[in-house]
Amino acid sequence: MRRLYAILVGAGLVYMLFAFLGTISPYGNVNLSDRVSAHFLAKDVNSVDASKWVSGDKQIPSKMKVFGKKGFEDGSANVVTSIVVNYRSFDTLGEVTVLFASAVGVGLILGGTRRMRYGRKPNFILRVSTGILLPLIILFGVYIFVHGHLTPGGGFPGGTVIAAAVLLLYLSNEEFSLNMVVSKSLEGSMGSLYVIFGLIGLAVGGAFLFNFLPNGVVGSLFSAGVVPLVYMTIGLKVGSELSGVVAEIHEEREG
Amino acid sequence: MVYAISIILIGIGIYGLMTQKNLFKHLISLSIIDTAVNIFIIATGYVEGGKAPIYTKSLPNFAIGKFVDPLPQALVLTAIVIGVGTLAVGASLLVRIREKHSSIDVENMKGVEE
Amino acid sequence: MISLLIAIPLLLAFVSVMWKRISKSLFFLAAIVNLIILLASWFPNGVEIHAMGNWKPPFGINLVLDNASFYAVLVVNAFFFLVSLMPKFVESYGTSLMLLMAAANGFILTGDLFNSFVFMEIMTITAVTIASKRDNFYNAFKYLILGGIAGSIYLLATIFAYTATGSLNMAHVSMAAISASSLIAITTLYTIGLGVEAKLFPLNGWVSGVYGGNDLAPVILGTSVSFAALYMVGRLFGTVFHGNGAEVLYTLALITIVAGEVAALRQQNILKAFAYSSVAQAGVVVAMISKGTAKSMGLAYFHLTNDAVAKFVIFLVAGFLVYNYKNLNGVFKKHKILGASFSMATFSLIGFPLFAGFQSKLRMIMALFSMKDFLFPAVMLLATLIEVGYVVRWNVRLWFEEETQEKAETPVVASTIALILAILLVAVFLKPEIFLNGAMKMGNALADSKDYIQGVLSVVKGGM
Amino acid sequence: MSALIWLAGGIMIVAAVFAVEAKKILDAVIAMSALSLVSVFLFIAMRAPDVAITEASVGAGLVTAVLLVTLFRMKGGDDK
Amino acid sequence: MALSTLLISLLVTSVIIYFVSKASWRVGAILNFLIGIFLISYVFALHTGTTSDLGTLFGQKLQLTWTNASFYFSAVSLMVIVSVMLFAIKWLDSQKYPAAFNMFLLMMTAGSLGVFMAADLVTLYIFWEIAVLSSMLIVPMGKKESRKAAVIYAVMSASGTYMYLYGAFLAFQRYGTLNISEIAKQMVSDPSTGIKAAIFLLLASAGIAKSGIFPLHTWLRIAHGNAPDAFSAVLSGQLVKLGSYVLMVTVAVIPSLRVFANIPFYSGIPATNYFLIALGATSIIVGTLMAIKQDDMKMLIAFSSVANGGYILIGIGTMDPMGFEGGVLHVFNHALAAAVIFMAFASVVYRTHTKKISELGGLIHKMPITFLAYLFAIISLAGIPPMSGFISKWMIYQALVRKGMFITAFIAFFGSIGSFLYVFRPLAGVFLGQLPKKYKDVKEVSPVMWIPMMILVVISLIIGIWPFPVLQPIESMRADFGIAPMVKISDPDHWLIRGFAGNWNPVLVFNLFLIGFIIAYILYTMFPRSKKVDLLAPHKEEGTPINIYTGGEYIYTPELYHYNTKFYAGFERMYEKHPSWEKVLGMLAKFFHDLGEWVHGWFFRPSPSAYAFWVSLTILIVFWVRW
Repeated sequence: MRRLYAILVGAGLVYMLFAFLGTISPYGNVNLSDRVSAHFLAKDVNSVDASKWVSGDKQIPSKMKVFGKKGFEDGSANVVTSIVVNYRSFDTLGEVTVLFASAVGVGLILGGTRRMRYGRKPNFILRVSTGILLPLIILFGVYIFVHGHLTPGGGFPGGTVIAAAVLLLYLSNEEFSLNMVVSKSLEGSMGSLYVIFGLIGLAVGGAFLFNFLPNGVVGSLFSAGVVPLVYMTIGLKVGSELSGVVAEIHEEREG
Repeated sequence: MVYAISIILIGIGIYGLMTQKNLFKHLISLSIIDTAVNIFIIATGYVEGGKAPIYTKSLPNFAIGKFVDPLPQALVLTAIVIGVGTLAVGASLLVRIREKHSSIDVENMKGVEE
Repeated sequence: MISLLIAIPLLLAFVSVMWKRISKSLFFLAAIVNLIILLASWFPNGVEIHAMGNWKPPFGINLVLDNASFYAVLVVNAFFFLVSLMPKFVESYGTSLMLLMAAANGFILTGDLFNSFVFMEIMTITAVTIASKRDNFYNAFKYLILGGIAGSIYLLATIFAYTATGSLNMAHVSMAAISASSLIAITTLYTIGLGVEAKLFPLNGWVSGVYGGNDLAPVILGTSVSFAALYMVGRLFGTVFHGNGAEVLYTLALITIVAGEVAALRQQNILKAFAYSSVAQAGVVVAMISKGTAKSMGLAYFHLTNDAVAKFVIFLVAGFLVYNYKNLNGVFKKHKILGASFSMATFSLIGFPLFAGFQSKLRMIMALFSMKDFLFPAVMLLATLIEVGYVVRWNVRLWFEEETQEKAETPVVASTIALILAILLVAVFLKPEIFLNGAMKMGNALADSKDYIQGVLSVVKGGM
Repeated sequence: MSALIWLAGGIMIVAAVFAVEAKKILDAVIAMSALSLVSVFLFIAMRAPDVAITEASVGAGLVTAVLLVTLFRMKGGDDK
Repeated sequence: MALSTLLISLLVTSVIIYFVSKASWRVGAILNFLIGIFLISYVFALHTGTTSDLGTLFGQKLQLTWTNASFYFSAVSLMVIVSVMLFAIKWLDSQKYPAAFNMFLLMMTAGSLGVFMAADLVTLYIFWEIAVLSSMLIVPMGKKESRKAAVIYAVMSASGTYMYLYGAFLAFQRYGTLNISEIAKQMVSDPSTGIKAAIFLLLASAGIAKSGIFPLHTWLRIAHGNAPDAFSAVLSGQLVKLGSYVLMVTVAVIPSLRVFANIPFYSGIPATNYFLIALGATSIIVGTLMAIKQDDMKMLIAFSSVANGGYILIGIGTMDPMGFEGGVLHVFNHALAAAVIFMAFASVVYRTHTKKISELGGLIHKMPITFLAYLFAIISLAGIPPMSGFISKWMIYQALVRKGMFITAFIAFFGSIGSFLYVFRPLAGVFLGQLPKKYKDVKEVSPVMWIPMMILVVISLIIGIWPFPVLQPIESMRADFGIAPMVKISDPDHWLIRGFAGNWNPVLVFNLFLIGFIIAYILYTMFPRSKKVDLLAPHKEEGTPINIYTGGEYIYTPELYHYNTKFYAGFERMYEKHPSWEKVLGMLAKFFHDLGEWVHGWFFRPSPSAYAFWVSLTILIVFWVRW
């Protein structure tokens, strides 16, 4: 009976969403010129007259070369990154905060009493291969977030990869225990650094999270102003944070 | 059609939340809904024939219709991470629920106050 | 300046993980700095925006400080400040509280739909963390699941708004021509997404468990967070969607009022009883907001302020009692000050004269009658009648029954705060302008979407 | 392309149903992880490489890891 | 001193009184009494027409004004309150919360005065709630049951109050003003009978709840019965009269005869008024019958208050000059009588610590002054000349008979006879009969306690002989309200009250009674006195005078053999299986509790699954409604 009701209600919900689908443009048939993202792609937000734009006068620039050029308001070749870390950097700060909040939450929920290791005999192959793979994985993670503004990826996947390395350490080495003080201070200082970047922007450019470093040539490594720096802090923060979460859940308490 | 897939996944997630008695399954269902919503969001930004919004050597020029919408992608990046945060808190709560109520099955949990 | 309201608690929260010991002091610091910032920018009387990273709206994210968001932020931060005065209460939750403070401020100030979703999620996660205090894990988990569903639906609504208008900026969404069916989709989803935080029936299943589970959660969630959530209801349905979907809100809210009060009637746990009362009051506020005029919204927030102040006192006292006494009979004989403030707060809740609740309740009824709404006052009065029943029962029980237990140590700071707030309630009765002016300004700002749109979108570059 | 997407969608739906209805929680977690992995394909098909990478590492990798670790912490959890 | 200043300073003083009483409650009580004396002199010095602003609410002026009605009701209230204040100076030493009692008593006084002064509906509401709130906080200071009593009192009072509030704002919405006389003016010209009737009945319901008229009368028994003993005197003597005042405002200040002239029901009385009269008549029946049954003396008089509230309502409801004056005069009579009776009971309880009639007896020898006070009070309450109680009842009968309302008149007569029965029960059970042994050391209460009683009794007696000082203000009130202003009823020049079917000369009647009394006293002294016999021989240790019934047999249930148990057994048996309204209301309360349980169980307690279900269902319903 419960299932029947559930199926009925679930089907109703699906029907409702299908009905709502009729109100948005069909799949793949989107006109970007109606959306703000056109200007993110063109990197010309500063030159758009917003009051005209909102009333329907879309000022889409003509076709132009972006890659390898200088002097745009934002320098990252990866437009998603430019949105994440520059145009909508505040969202990302929020996102970092979500992760931070959940790390704090996990710590508070699980924390308190004495800790004991969760024992499971690691096998030999895992241990040896970890020794070989670990530096590579960490390097890969660092690469991902350092190149976040050029290639797909960025702080979050990069940090996650680092956390995966820590997880691997936990699985392979019975004795291993993450140094909580180090990870916490890394997490805290990196988070503060992000806010401080924002505050520097406020001091220099008059707006929180203002991109206060010069943009280079689109497509080169040192190009996108604060973006690589921010991504680096995010990467380290997420890495240490998720490692902390993994460690927190992994370690067992007694009593 | 991607819309259809994601909507059906949302339906399944809700169905799972409604029928399952194991709290772990609730977490999994929630995660399914998250993923489905993410797919939905990306689908709203898809442009037929568009490319990934990254300027490269082979794709150096800006033009409307050439790229997919990057904004939903940026949003989804955030949404994914938020999902993980929720999940981590949920998982740690589950650990403690299991300790306190000796089960994570709604019907077998002990000492749940009315 | 505005961005500091979010940046400072956030920065201090990050710092506080490194120095756990001083997290309480940092929390206090953050609260007091925020209050100073707010006092410095007293009622802007216009729309002041702060474009993040200097990306002008509707392209970038912007914070909006108008009379509405100012009043909401002021109230929210004031409550956080009060909590921060009680270090015993905060325990190891200083970091979470700072995050919650940043999130609530961000949620209120932001002018961007997706950004508000992000802040809502931070609020949910930190709230869950706070809710899990005192091993209240199962209820926290329920809240998490419900909050997760609500978050997903809120996100879907945001995406629908984005596809319909091409932007996430509230001002732009507000002025954009959206087709009627699209508007229905968006507002329906927002009703549900916000309904969970705004405690609308039947989306509010988490409330009793979370508020009833420990002493910190109701004090902070029942005042600040619910104020933030209900502010958003007004902002979205009042300013952004011009009252579209208000009838649904109105109906749900009326059901909420009755359900909340009725459920409170039978509660044996004092925290839960007043948690349900908080549900009912949220219903009153939402119903009032859904009337959509400047006056009704102003009165809604006036009532909400009074309710929040009263609830702060009630939950503070009740939380202290529940976790220090097994049997609550006659405990106020030992804690006269706590008892007096509790009684005053509860009577304010009912709307007895001499207390603030009277002013708001009567004004609301008066306004509703002049709008020719005869149903809502009747429901409100019926709810008040039920409220009288349990409020008097609790008061009589806590004051007059035979006491059984030894006296616990009186919390000095908490008693002082409770007493001051209770006296504030009397002061508001005598001089309603204390809250009413701000609330009416808030109502005007929320109802005037034209001003909002102009204020946000005409800015060329975001200033301080 | 379209057929591939349908195939992926089909797999996802099956995985989702399996994740929801599986008798053992471990199976559910693995199905869930499979769902995430297939969704990575969808993201790539929709030209969202950033999302794909994040989903692969975070959604499929980390979430699964967190869930598995939780599951082991609870000594296999409660089998339904 | 302006009226508003007076009320506000009274409220502030009440808080000061609390702290003074914390140091010494006796000083607080004496201060209270002095303030009361001051208030009485103040009230008599005020001129009608004095107005004073209280503030504004939403652009509506809140005003106080002093009218003849305010004077009359305030004076009656203060008489009761001040005597209780005096009484309390001694009586409070048996109480647990003297400081709070003093504070709330003064606060309640302020609230009541405010109600009588209010010129608009909201001001009336504000002070009404202050009076209710403070009295509600005194009620639970009694014994254990009083806690529940407070809750029931609060809820029932609130149910009336909120209906009143709804009506007030309905009137505001329609007429754009809250001022009572403005509303009255506009209602006359308002063509819509339905809304007028709704406003009328909603406003009246506050009075119905407060003065214990039938559907909302049950709180009287439990609240009067369990409140602190002396406070019952205020509850029954004064607070209930707030309800009568509101009823008078709705019926007379709003000229109901003219407003509802288009719906006459019976002999010129509109349907709305007739509805109230019917409720009043029901209250008389219910109150009388229930009072006869009670063993608890305070509950007994509580039910008598229900019946007397009915008299007042009927009298005012007729809107006949005679009936109106009778009803309003009855307010005075009942206030004094009930206050004295409850104070007498308080004295008895103060000495004996029980309020069960069947546990008492023979206190006439121990507490003669209390007995005397009680005796005169019940004479007034039962409406026997020469006490003032007769006059008001007589006037009400006159009006009823003239209007040809014979059924109502019959019920009123019935209630009058019933009142002989029930007031006699405590008289016989408490003061006459055998003195239980355990009370053999009981003493008369101190003068501080009996003086207020005797003052009230003397006032009542004097008014019974010379009612014109009270009738004059009532007559000017009647003139204010425009109820047949030409008709003169009181005629002090000829020592007459002019009814339509004969006149009443109270002085003459008193002289006749006096002569009769003197003759009886002479006869009493001529015949030999009865001899007192101690009948307690074999059961000395129980102390219960039971051996007169036993023929050497041991009695296991002595209380059944007390002649006061089932005093009116035969009569009670006639309506043993009566339907209980209290149970109906209890069921209503239980319904709300069950509903709450259901809401809690279905929506708040269950697992996340159920939450998900409700969320989805809600979306679907919203979608279905809106799409």
